[in-house]
Amino acid sequence: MAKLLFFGRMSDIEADRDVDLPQGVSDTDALIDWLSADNPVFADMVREKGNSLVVNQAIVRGATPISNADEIAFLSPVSGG
Amino acid sequence: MAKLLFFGRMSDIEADRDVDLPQGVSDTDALIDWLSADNPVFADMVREKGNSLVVNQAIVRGATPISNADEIAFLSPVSGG
Amino acid sequence: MTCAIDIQISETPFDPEAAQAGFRKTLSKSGAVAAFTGVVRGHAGNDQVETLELSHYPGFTEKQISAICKTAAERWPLEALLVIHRVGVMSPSEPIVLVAAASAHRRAAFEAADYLMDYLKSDAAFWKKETRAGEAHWIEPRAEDYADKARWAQSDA
Amino acid sequence: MTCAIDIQISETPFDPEAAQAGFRKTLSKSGAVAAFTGVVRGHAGNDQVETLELSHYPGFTEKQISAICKTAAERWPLEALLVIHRVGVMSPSEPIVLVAAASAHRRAAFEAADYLMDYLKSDAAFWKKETRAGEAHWIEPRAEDYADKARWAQSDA
Repeated sequence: MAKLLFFGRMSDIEADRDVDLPQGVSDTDALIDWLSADNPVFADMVREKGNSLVVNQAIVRGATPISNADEIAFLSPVSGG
Repeated sequence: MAKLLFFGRMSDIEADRDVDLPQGVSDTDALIDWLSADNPVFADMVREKGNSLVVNQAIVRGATPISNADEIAFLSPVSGG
Repeated sequence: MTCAIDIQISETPFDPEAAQAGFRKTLSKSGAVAAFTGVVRGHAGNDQVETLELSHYPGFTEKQISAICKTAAERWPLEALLVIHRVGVMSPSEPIVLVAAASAHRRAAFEAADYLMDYLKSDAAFWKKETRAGEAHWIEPRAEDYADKARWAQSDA
Repeated sequence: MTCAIDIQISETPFDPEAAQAGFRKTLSKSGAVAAFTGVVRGHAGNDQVETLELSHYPGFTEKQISAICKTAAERWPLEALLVIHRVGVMSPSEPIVLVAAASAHRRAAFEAADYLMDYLKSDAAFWKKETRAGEAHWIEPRAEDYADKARWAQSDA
């Protein structure tokens, strides 16, 4: 099972959960498309500027291979301090 | 009586004191000459860069009139904080 | 010089002055300590702030802050760095963040604390949800936060 | 905005963290507090520092610091400023100075504290005599202290 996490604004519209990635969802682009198909609000939000995608606690850019062993986190724009 | 005060390095070689200014010592230049005549170490030190002269708690530059009613302070280079 | 780095994410209120006192006790080589304390604001424009809820990404956030602190320790001669960041639900005037930097040099202490705050504002994985007049609003970085951070890149060349 | 200005010259040891806690309690509009604490250094090069004696010009020094604080309060949107400066004979690691600046804005708090420290170092009427290996030495400003202060003049234009 892959672990999906959502932070900030995105946590309002998607719940953290463990999922069994369907065949074909083998990279982060495919994961975004798969989640977007069920949630048009997420589909818009995930494409906004300032988000980050984190796989196994490391920031990734562009399509990145994923499997059921991974933790994948969607980060809305951060604001600490 | 004029009140003379010396701070920092200059306080090592001149003592704070009340003095009766002699006739002719009517400005700060004359005061410096008068004190210098008795103390050659002061004579050198008072001419070094970074000193300040303060009359009645206000910094002055150049020859400034003084009288027996005044407080005159010689400030060596400052260093706080 | 090895810089001691202490990073704490706190689920409960912390006392920034007691933390600074403890920090100062650990120092042996530093004449200068610069510190920044951030507290929950009471107003946003004309609206009264009711609560601020801060969340983070456990593990990842600490790793990020640790990396930022190590970068600061390479850039400035520091004896110690302390970062405490609250998470959870807070009320106005409660402390959110404390950054303290200790050095033999005044400028190094100031610049390191300033640098860490800029990075915490714009880079560290924290999210803020402010409730005003019963409505929750996500707070996202402002243009000036990015501009503050950009100051440091200019002298990286 | 009126800025509350508190200036204290202390003949006896003071507690910089307790002072900051008191300062923070006075605030109602500030989310940002920047503070600088200076303590007596333990070494000067290879020499151990035995004591530091700080003197000031009573009345005049306070007037100068007050003027510097007012200038800072005109330059940045500040809610409050606190300056505590020790005088007398101190031992290594004893606090010499605390400057704290509170504002709604992080940059204003940092810059005001930094500015006040630069002016205290190079302009305020304090004199430092350090005793090392039984010998007293007057400490006078270094070129870098004047350079630190000059940073602020550049943007006065």
